[in-house]
Amino acid sequence: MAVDRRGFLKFVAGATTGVLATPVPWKLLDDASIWTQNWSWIPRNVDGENSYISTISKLCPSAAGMKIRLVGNRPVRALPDDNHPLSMGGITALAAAEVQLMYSPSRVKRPLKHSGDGAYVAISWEEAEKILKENLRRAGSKIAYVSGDETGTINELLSGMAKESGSEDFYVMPSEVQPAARAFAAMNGNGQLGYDIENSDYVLALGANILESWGTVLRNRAAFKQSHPAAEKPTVKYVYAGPVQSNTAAGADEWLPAKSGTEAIVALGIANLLIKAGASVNAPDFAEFKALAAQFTPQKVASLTGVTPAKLKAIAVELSKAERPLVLTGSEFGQGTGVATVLAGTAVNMLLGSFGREGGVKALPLAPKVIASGMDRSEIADKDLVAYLSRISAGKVPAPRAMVFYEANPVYGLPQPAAMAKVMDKVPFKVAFTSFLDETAQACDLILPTPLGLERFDDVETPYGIGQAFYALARPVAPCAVDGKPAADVLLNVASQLNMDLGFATYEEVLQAKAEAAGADWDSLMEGEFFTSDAVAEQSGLRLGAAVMGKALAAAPKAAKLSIAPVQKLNIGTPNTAIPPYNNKTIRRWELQKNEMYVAMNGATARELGVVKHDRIKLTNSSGSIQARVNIFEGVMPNTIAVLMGFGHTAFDEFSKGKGENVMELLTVGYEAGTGQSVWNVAGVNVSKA
Amino acid sequence: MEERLLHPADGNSTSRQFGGAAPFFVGLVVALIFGWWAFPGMLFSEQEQPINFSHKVHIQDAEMECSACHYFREDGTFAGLPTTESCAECHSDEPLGEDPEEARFIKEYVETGKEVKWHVYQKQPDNVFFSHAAHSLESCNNCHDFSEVELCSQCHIDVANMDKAPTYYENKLTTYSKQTMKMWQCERCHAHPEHYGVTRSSNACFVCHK
Amino acid sequence: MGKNYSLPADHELFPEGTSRCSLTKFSIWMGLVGAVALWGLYAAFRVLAEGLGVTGLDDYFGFGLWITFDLAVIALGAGAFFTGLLRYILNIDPLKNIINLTVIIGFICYSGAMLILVLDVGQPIRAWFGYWHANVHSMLTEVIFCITCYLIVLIIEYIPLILEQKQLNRIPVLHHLAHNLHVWMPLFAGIGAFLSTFHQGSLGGMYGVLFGRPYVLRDGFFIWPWTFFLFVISAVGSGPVFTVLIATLMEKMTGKKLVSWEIKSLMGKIAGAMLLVYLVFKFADTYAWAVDVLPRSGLTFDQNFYQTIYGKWLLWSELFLCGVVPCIILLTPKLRNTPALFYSAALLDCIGITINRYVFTVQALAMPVMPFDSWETYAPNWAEWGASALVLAYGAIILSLSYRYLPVFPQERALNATKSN
Amino acid sequence: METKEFTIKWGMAIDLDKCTGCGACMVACQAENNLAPIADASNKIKVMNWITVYELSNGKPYPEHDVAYLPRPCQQCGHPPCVSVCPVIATDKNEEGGIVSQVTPRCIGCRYCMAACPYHARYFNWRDPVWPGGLEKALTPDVSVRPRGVVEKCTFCHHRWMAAKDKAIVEGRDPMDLPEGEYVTSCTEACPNGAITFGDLNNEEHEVAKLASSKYAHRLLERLGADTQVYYVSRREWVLRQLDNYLEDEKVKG
Repeated sequence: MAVDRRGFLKFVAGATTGVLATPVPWKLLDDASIWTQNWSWIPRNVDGENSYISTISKLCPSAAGMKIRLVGNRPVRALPDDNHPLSMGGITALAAAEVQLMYSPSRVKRPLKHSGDGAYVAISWEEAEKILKENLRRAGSKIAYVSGDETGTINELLSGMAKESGSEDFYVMPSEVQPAARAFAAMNGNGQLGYDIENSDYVLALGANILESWGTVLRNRAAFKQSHPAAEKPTVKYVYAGPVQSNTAAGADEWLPAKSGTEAIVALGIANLLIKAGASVNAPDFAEFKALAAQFTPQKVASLTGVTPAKLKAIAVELSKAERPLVLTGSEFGQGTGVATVLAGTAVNMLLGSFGREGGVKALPLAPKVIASGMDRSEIADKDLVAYLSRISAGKVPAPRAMVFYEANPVYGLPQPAAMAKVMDKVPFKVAFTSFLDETAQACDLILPTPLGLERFDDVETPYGIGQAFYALARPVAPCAVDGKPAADVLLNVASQLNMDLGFATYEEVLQAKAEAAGADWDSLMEGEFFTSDAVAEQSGLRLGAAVMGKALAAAPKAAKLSIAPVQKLNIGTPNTAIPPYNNKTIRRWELQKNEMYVAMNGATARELGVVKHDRIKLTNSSGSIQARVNIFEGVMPNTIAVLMGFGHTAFDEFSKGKGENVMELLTVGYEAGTGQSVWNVAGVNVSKA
Repeated sequence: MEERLLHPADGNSTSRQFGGAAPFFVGLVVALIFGWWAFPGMLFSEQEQPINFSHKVHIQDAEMECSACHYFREDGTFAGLPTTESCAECHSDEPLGEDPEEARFIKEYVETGKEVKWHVYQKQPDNVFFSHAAHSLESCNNCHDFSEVELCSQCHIDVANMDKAPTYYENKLTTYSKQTMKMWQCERCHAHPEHYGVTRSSNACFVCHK
Repeated sequence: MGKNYSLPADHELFPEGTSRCSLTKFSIWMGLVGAVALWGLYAAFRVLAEGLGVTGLDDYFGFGLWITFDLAVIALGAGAFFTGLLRYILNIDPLKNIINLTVIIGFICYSGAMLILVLDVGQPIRAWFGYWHANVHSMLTEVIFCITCYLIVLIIEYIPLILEQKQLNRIPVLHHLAHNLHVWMPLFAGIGAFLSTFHQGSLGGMYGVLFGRPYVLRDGFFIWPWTFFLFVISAVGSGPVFTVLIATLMEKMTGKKLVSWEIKSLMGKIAGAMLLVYLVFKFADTYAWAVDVLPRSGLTFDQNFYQTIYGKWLLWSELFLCGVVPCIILLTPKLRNTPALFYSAALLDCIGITINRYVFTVQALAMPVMPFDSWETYAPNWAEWGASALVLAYGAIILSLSYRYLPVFPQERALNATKSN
Repeated sequence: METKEFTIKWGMAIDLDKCTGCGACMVACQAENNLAPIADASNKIKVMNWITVYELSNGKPYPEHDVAYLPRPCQQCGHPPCVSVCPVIATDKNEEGGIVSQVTPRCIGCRYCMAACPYHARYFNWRDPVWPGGLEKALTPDVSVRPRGVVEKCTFCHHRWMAAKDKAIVEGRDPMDLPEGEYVTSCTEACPNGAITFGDLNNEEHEVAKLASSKYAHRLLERLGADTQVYYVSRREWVLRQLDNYLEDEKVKG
């Protein structure tokens, strides 16, 4: 039957009318809109039973205690743990992102071999262990180990392996720990300095970034929280001295502007005033100390540090009036400070009668080592990685044949990283045990993925800054998201094949022994409990270390006309984590724009330099140079440029790679007179428009 | 075209014959048949459960309570469907009955530890928060006189006496089950003023959405 | 029938007694416009496929070029409803000579605005929620309903014009349909005027109700929000001259006289009168805003302006250069009847209204209300320009086709015949 | 202006003298509420963060300079500017507790609510969210994942309230009489400085209610009349003064 055009049009009209009287258009309209809430490329909610596992962070330098929430068997959140002494109901911006870091795009997914042409080749664990074993054997005693862990027993294992092969070269990445340990050793002390912040009634933080990155931050913050009831007058005064009105300064009740690296001088200035007011210490070298302190008159302190005499006097008076004052010393950016800084701060504490007193400084006992051939904490603290690498660089010692990096990223995280990278080039075989493809891993021949702290057994022993002896286990909350193996297991296996006798077959046994040595109960540790002890280490013949301080300060570098003040913020990550995916939203607007970082200076300094906000500048000194834009922030001391740490990664993923530049390029290593400790907390800089 | 040229007269007469309203009504009928009869079949795909689960066997023969598998967890969440692990508490090594489906379940799921991808007839979209705890007998029976089965069947298919799991219809466009309740169905109770005072639930958006 | 090769190939479709350019020339023009439209379609495609992240909009500027564009064309398209009102309801007969054009422009403006809105909502597939799940308290709901209804009215008004196309009009059914629709036109004009008044008003109301935004908040006087009336009157104060400008542009492009000067002048006079009314209210409004709304919010007048981009020059231009000046010109017969001045005034009038819609949309959002917040700036990107250009191209296409094939201008024959004689 | 009243009024008091701007709340919020990370997050006005920390300055030069950080969640206005403007009732304030709801599957993405909100608490999904490298495995089941083209905002972790109520029901307790602390938001919980206090503003026993009546407690842009449920506490006058717009001769209230 033929249908003409008119008939067809009528048919269409009928069909249209008919369709409108069916569910077709209406159902499709509705379903299409439902489809938009259910797009296949948008992830779905995956339900399951909730459970919580208490553990401790191995990624966050604060050693945050935390509860991991699992849905089914999936970890989804790192939550604060009210009952944990290293959380006390809070979490850091870094630890809060820890579960998400399990799935970070920059995780090393499987063992990798760096082939000759620079490409990564995936290899099996079997092959990886074989390569490792052969190279360690070949290197013999010409081997160095570098660890990025401050609190774990893994350091005994690593140092034990070094010693077993005849090498003394085991190092931990530099932090506040080494100068503090060396200072206490210089005082003839026994144990680790601990700070009872929560029981103090006046807290003076000299450089120590206590509300952001210094020590066991969450515990510090919990003390701050307790002493600062909302909408009420604080019960404890917090004073922060440093060159930048940092996060700690924002929380502190008073910000005392003081130039970078002058913490010891401020402390001695206070000591001088306290001694004048009648304070003394029963120590063999008190007279020497008194003479030293007397040199630091308020006027001299003012000229060296920028702290006005009136302010200094006021602080000294407040300290002496307080019942349980506490002085904390450190570096605003958590590293590079000298032994003298800690000595001077401890001396002030002793003058205030705060040593060994509640709310003061304590000597915390450390558990004895369990791997006989390994090094204990004080031995480790004596090992200065930066000094070692500098000696290699200067040709004073030969480069090792092999280097083992355990969760350490010296290529990014050390001062003058370019020089450090050159040292690396001289080492024929380098292996990195790492969770993330960081700068150091990129420079290594073999890259071995380690499970994160959330995916393995590990331990934390008395982190620096805490006020009581502490031991806890990190426990796996989920299977490793990648094809990783715990470094300790791999190394124990390799060690046994190399006929090293470390005394243990598995790492769990090591941890059990350590727990026992610490006096902790293994079973309760395995349930997420933790061990704390208020025991203190007995002291005898404690000195002030006046001679050490005297030498160090006599030769202290003069502050440059224009200096750098590195600023550390935990939300931007560490050299090991880089910027976690969720954290780059927490970077402030005028800290980073696209890939350009901003540095901050006050208006007067900017005028003097002839720059305005957003200007592109080049910061140069003898170590290196970086480019940045100018931000004006009045919370920076005159002639000081505040530079945020944590930028300028050349490895990792799109969340951190290529963003800004690394301030470490500008930090020049010097050596503290008297102790030889490497320091880099004073850096001059020249600014030019770029 | 060719035909029209060959038989122009016929063509015209046909047109005249069918002229007027006829093509319109043909179109109308075709559309109605398509829209009411063919379209629903095209929109939904039919799927069977991966394992034929007989509620009848479990309830009548094994005398199990519904809450043996569908229970509340301590934190107030509803467990929904049991995991393979909990099924394996009874169905482990040897089949308990004759049904080949049970043997297959043990072989394919219990032995491998795999979870069964059950089709959930009333599966609500992600944006819906449904509290099983709030829709309890205590709450509803303040006024109603529901048995447990009656209450559950307000929303769920009454599978208690079924030997064969019903066919699951999936909307090809939305990927939701045909039985997924629409908002107006929830509102039969939620928008009912008499419910407010007794249940303290309202028809507020966030009572049900997440 | 013998072919006259001097005539364009499609000459049989032309309106009775008119001449048009060659089909080739017309095709080249359409090709040019089509190219612009293609660019716009590409932008539209990207926006629909990837989301509004393609545009220069952000969380501070949720509204930008597109909303400004929509508001501006809807205001300028107001010539349609207002001329219709005057012609059919108030029986100002001479306006019949331009009414067709106003209807086409109105149709283009409203349908174009709808097109932009489809892109501008994040979930176009859910756009029908606006009708089905309507929130009666929202000014935007009023806008959605009125625009939709009014667009339907405009389509109904446009249809008879299409049906009057020479070939179509030969079909008896269509001829009768067109005729009957014409008879009913006053009714549609009335409905259109009613709907259009409401949504022009509700567009203004959309801003005036934003009590979190002191820059646009207009409360505390007579009726809240009084921007409702400002937007209605400003639209009728500019729509008529916009129509005239389009007509003149078409005259320039076609080289023909399409609308007599008397009609243009009449439209100008009407717009001028409405503009005067508007300005009285606008000055009162600005004053009340500065001395009442702002201090109540703890803000000073100066705090509402920022650098050049959101500087006071915008306000002064809107009020004086593009308000008072055109108003004087349009209302002074001598000045009005000087074509150069008249067209300048018309243009300034339209620019003034566009500035008004722009600052209400963009500057309102740029102004930081939280004291510690900062001024942000907004610049549309290629995707927004592209989509806007698409609407302009679409308008040009509709207008070109309408002009070529439909009897849009009743005076065209007479005016051009006189000219050739 | 008319304000809807509820028996329970969830509210927050944020002590600006305790906040140091560390960002833990922002990270905890994203992880809790399934926000997607973004590689370049430097364009702060195009980056989604239900809680944003603003930096406040007293505007004085060194050494008189002072700084404060202000975390800004949705203020859960009693008289929300955003609700009445929504053409499709995607946002509403109609539930007990007074949390302003946002139902993203209803949202058509017109962004009128964003224009209405002076706090910039509302965010638009400019593109489809992406979780690279398997990051979607760490999504919670509590909050539905939003596609592009819709507006979203802080919900005071409303799902946590629902969970707390369910727990109470199953334990045979009254779900509308939760003990203080049983329901808190993710940011409140995370804050290591205890700067955020969360609870029922209508319950005088709750800490937040006490703080809200402190002379040091002010609300953001109070004079606009949005009647917010978030209070800011500071003992510093300059900080309080920046919580609202004041003419030169006006004094800070309180």
